[in-house]
Amino acid sequence: MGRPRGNAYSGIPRWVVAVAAVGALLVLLPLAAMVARVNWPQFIPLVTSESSLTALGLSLRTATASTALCVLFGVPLALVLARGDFPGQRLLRAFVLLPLVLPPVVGGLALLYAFGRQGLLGRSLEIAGLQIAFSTTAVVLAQTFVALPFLVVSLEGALRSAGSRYEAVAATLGARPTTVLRRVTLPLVLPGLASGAVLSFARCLGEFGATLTFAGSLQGVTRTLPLEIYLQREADADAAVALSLLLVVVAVVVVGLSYRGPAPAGTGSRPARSAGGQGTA
Amino acid sequence: MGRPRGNAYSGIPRWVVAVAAVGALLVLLPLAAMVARVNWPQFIPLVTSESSLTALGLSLRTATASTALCVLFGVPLALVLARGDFPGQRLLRAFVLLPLVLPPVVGGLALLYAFGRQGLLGRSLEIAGLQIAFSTTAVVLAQTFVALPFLVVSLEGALRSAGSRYEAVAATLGARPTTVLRRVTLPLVLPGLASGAVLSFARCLGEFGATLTFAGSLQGVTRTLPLEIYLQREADADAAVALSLLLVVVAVVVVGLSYRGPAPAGTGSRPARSAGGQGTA
Amino acid sequence: GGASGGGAAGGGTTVSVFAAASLKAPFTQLAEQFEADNPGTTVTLSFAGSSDLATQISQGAPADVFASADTKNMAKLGDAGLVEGSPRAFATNVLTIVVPPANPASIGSFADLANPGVKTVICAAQVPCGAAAKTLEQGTGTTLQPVSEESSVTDVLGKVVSGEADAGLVYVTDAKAAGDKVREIRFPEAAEAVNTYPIAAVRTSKNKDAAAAFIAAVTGSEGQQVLRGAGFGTP
Amino acid sequence: MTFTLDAVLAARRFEVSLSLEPGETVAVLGPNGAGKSTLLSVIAGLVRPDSGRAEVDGRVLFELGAGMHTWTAPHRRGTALLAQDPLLFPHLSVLENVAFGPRSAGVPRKEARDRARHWLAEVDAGELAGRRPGELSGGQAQRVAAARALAVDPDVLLLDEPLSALDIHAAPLLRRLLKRVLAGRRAVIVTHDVLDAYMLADRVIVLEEGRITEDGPTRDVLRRPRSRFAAGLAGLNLVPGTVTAGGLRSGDGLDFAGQHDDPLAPGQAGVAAFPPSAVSVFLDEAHGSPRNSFRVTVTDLEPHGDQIRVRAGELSADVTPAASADLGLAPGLEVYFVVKAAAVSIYPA
Amino acid sequence: MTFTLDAVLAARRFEVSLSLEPGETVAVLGPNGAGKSTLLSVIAGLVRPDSGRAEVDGRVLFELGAGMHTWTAPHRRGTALLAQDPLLFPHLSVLENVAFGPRSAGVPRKEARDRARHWLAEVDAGELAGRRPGELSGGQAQRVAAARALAVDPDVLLLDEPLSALDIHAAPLLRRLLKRVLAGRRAVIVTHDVLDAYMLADRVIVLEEGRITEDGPTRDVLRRPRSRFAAGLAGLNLVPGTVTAGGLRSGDGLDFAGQHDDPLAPGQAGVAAFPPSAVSVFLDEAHGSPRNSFRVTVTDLEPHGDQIRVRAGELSADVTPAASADLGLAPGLEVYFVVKAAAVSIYPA
Ligand SMILES: Nc1ncnc2c1ncn2[C@@H]1O[C@H](COP(=O)(O)OP(=O)(O)OP(=O)(O)O)[C@@H](O)[C@H]1O
Ligand SMILES: Nc1ncnc2c1ncn2[C@@H]1O[C@H](COP(=O)(O)OP(=O)(O)OP(=O)(O)O)[C@@H](O)[C@H]1O
Ligand SMILES: [Mg+2]
Ligand SMILES: [Mg+2]
Repeated sequence: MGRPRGNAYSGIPRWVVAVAAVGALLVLLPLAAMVARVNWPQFIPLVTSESSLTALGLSLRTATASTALCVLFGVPLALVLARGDFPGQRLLRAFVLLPLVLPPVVGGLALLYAFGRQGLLGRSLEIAGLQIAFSTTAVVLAQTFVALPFLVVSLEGALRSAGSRYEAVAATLGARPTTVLRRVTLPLVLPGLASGAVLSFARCLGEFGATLTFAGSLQGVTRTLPLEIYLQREADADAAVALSLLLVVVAVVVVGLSYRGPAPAGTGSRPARSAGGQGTA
Repeated sequence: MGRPRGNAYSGIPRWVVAVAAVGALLVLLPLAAMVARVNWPQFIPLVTSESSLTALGLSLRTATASTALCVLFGVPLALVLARGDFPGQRLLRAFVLLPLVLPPVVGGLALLYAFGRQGLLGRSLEIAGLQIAFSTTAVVLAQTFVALPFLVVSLEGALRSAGSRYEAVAATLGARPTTVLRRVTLPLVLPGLASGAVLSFARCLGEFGATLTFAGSLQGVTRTLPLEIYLQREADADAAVALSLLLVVVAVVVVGLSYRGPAPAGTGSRPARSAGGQGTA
Repeated sequence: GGASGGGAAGGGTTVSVFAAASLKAPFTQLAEQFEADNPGTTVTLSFAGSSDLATQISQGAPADVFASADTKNMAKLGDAGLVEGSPRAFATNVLTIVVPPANPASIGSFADLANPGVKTVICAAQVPCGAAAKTLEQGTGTTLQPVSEESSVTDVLGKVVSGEADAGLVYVTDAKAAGDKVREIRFPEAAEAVNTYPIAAVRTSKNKDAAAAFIAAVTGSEGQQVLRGAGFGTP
Repeated sequence: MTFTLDAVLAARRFEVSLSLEPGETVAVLGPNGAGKSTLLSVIAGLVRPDSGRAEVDGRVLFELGAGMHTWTAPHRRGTALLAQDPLLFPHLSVLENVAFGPRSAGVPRKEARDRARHWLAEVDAGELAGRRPGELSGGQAQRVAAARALAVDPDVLLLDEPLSALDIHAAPLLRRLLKRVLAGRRAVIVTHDVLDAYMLADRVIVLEEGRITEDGPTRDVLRRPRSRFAAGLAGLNLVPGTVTAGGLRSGDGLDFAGQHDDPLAPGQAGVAAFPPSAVSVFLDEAHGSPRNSFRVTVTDLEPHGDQIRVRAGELSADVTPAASADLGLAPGLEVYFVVKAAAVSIYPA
Repeated sequence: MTFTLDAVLAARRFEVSLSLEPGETVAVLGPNGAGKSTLLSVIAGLVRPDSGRAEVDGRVLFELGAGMHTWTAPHRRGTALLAQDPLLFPHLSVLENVAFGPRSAGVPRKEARDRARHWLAEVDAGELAGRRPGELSGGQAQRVAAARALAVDPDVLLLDEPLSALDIHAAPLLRRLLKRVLAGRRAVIVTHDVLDAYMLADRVIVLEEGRITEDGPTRDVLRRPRSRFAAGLAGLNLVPGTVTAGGLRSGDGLDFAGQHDDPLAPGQAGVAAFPPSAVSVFLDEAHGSPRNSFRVTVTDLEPHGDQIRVRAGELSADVTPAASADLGLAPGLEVYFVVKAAAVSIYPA
């Protein structure tokens, strides 16, 4: 006897709710324990210290830029992987997924080998007057490298789930592939794109190892909040916890504002013809 | 003049393919650079050393266990978040996403504060004879903590995209919510579940910071491959790269085998009625 | 599933040693020797940053012996009442300059690090090697303009090995371990900032005797010889 | 009254009261967007009304409104819905789709499949059993969806335009099947086709803009429509009687030659149906091919569109105004109503 | 021949050759699963045949087979498809759905919206403009989908069962609209309704099991069906002629009284259509309400189901065997064919 509040069907078995509660506890308990440990009198000066605020600002700026790059490159990659049909597709997918498993520090090394001074492209880049290492660009590059697969995987899943029926209809109405992409495909997979972007942004915000290895750690230039936290921890674990809380609050605000968990109506693949059984409320 | 090989519509604008190629390069180039750097004569003895193999075995065992836990808790969480309608839903979503942004080391600290000997639950657990911290259990717990949001976010996106029309139909045919879940909901969002599980597995496999902090680094017990790589790097970065290659190969094999990018036919929300325009090939 | 660390394994005694990551090579060798000298005793080694280890021990990690790379983290544990007796210094380490083998910035002395255009990488002040660098800067009156302040020596070394940086300040042990991937440039001022490694038994240890034996082995002549071989100095 | 429903859903301007006797089948007619599908969804439990109450055999399906929150989940209502869209589960084969209902009711797999095969054969889709829904044509999907709903064997069967998308051979087949299945079963069937309403239902309701504007036995509503919408439906002549070899003998002893829609046994109760437009009016008996010629007395003349509807007791004929004037038709005049046997359909009652 | 198609798709046992003159509309009839929707999808470029060739006005749509890989993408074909499923874009409002085609063709936003509003009004769905597709009923969605396809103004219009799901008022409205829009336009329209085929198309093809079994002018195919399927369709009487005030005067000078389906101007070319089952046969002229009584000579008698089809030149009547025997019908006999005006529909030719 469920009691949906809207007038649509939603039958969640009760045991599912129970298990979900345990799962939520698994995540919430450590967070609560962390909050309980914060040394509040010390908290305000610590999080408002110049180094913390600089690091926070840098983190937000770089994570935003990296997420934008992830969307820029990830959407086409996901499209090609989901809709394309070419030899080597599975291999490409596997490779694009690799940064997921690479320990971030090693990812940073790989980036060094590619874009560093002595790296594959380093010579050419240096001739072009581009110096990536130890710059904010390096931070963005590192974050993009580790976060790109998150966007690609989420979006590819959403694209496959959505199917291509509406795209086909749009094409028969005379829409060019680019128009179809902009006006049909992307709006339909918006929930998937949103979760992918949120995942990427979060991954960028928390990125540590690759940045440290590839970009270094200099206040205001390459020392993002996680690097700052790591350093603070050397002095005082509690200080690190307090700073982390700052990161968490920022993340909750940003994620909470941007990712509303789009309403089921108007999403993906709900066919236009209503069987009358799908209320939108 | 696209040339779909199957007989379904798939119109990818050409510029999308070009951007995707650049995106792929962004990921492939560092990987290639890394492979180029591997010291092959040193490679075989290094990756077949006892400590490496022990670490690899531990990594695979714990990542598998953690992914199972992620699925166990993540599926109900995603269901409740996607289909439920209760006060505090958005807050719960934001909290479940938090481990994404927490620097892993801080996540490890939070876990210690919760489940450590001195932690919130530590006392009660100790009385119950359970010592979690610094055991293999701790590794699994740490990995589950950091990887759970990946599964939840991907799956929630897929669930929202799929909509609940088929679930409603199943209910009118007399299926209990549990039956609907098992026979309709889960099969329909299988692509989303698969990508979520892959992401979680990958995140577990690469997990380093939280494990180090919460579980320590003890050969055969808590020293997973990323921790081993970290240690090797202290001595010799090239050794770390070589070991990472092992991790990468394992990941490609596991991911390649388990995640085939399910065929578009029979997926999610393709309505049953065919407009004739959706070939399955 | 695995057994929890610490405790007895296989009927024999187990000593759980938490040691700073920079001690990996000598301690691994030492542990083998110790096991050979004391049949039935197993040494399990857990390596990480000193502050990580200190945090773990204060959170109840089953350690018998703690070997720190600095006195600060040992003192932290001491304040928490977790150290048995007083810690003993068993090794020292001093900073040295490392440059890529080609030495592109032609570094010859500590003062050269401050030359404009030289990409110098040092440790951040929060970590021991960074604190030592600060001391040197003050002592020599040189002000470095590093392009990066890393959180560990390994990261400094990594930047130099990869050729990203022109020079870096690392410990002599690190320079030694890196072999011919870097060129070491010793400088006399280094002696002004000596880093001391203390070792102590952990109060909550259940194998105090074995712990004491291991500490004795490290501080004994045989142990010192191994440490010296890795580049450490004698305290 | 063993099924009663009262429901208000403001967002769709829907406000309906309805009750069904045991074994009664109701047809719902009405324009697009009138609320027909909404009605079925409310009964099935897929749409939650703002307020109202429904009960079947003493079980409360829902009771909503100020302070009341009783709500029975769809799967416990004992209803099965064939929605307007087939919505076959795309990941299951056709056979598994049809077996889904029985499986959910706890029928063992093998038996459920046998049952599914039976119903697939009934809708003439037996050879599609192994296909995926994505490989079906529109009409094939529609038939499979019908089989899936029928296989549930529910207390109340809800059918939303079950005969749309079917070809000219499949539609009569499914119509006959439904006729058989619905006999003695509580069902609500939405249709745009009067003949379906007449053939399949005991009663018809007309929905317009979310409200019931007609409600009554099918024959009465079709013969004497009061709503604008029902008036647009053909005003069929319906004559009850006993089936004979070549047609039907009415209660008044008139013999109607006609087409047997189904194999019918002489002697059983039946109805002859034919549209007024098929009836010609003659002043004298003429020898021609039409098998049916009845002497009747005109009781009434009324305009019907641009025709004149000539009523003679229970029967009516549509003629052009010119013909009416030509023949001098007026109430009280004795005339012959002539209908070709080909235009008369005989159904079991 | 400005549109030609040859296509083979083995997986669906589909093998069709078809050509269309400029301005010609073809109706496709056939049983469920015959390949009607597949045909439209192949033309629209949504399904890729294994081999074959299609060309419109000299442009090659596809040319596939051994070594040939020419393929024009759907959006460059100048076709617009109204699929069997409405498939309205769920994230766009009704108005934006209809404006999608013009927008894609580069029409400025405001003008595209005006055009969309025009077409929505044409299908009597103007008041739905602001809704989301999820808030439409089945019939409403069907109408909006029709408006969306029509708004594209394509070279070749492809319509898959455009009139299904519509209520009894909406269906004739849309039928008239299509009649107007299809005049002089190349179109392929799939239907299960003979009357639609007759009214909307110049030519009809019957598809059975992926092959064309009938192909010809609508009147010929409907009057003299050769395939089993077409035989099941009513064999309509179709009389061309000139529209008069009360009906139509045939080429032979016969006057047919009938119902004007549309406002028709006397003098324009038209066709009178009525089913053989509506024709009664008399030996003598009788004075009755039927306005149409023609003296004809029986040319042929043939069984048609359980009836006898009496042919007299171009006209035919269905009578029961009993009536046939009773009247002594035989080729050469002079009889009167009598049809009520109410049964005769007059269409523009
Ligand atoms: N999900 C929805 N949200 C809001 N309004 C809706 C929704 N579904 C349908 N409606 C509206 O409710 C009214 C009733 O719709 P319903 O689907 O019941 O009509 P119907 O009688 O089945 O029509 P049709 O013959 O076209 O299938 C219509 O005006 C429709 O636009
Ligand atoms: N995606 C598909 N894959 C394989 N076979 C298919 C697919 N879609 C349809 N078919 C099959 O191809 C044949 C032709 O289907 P099509 O949809 O063209 O029929 P149709 O004539 O439109 O029928 P209807 O009147 O039921 O809509 C059918 O046998 C059908 O089962
Ligand atoms: Mg409806
Ligand atoms: Mg079709």
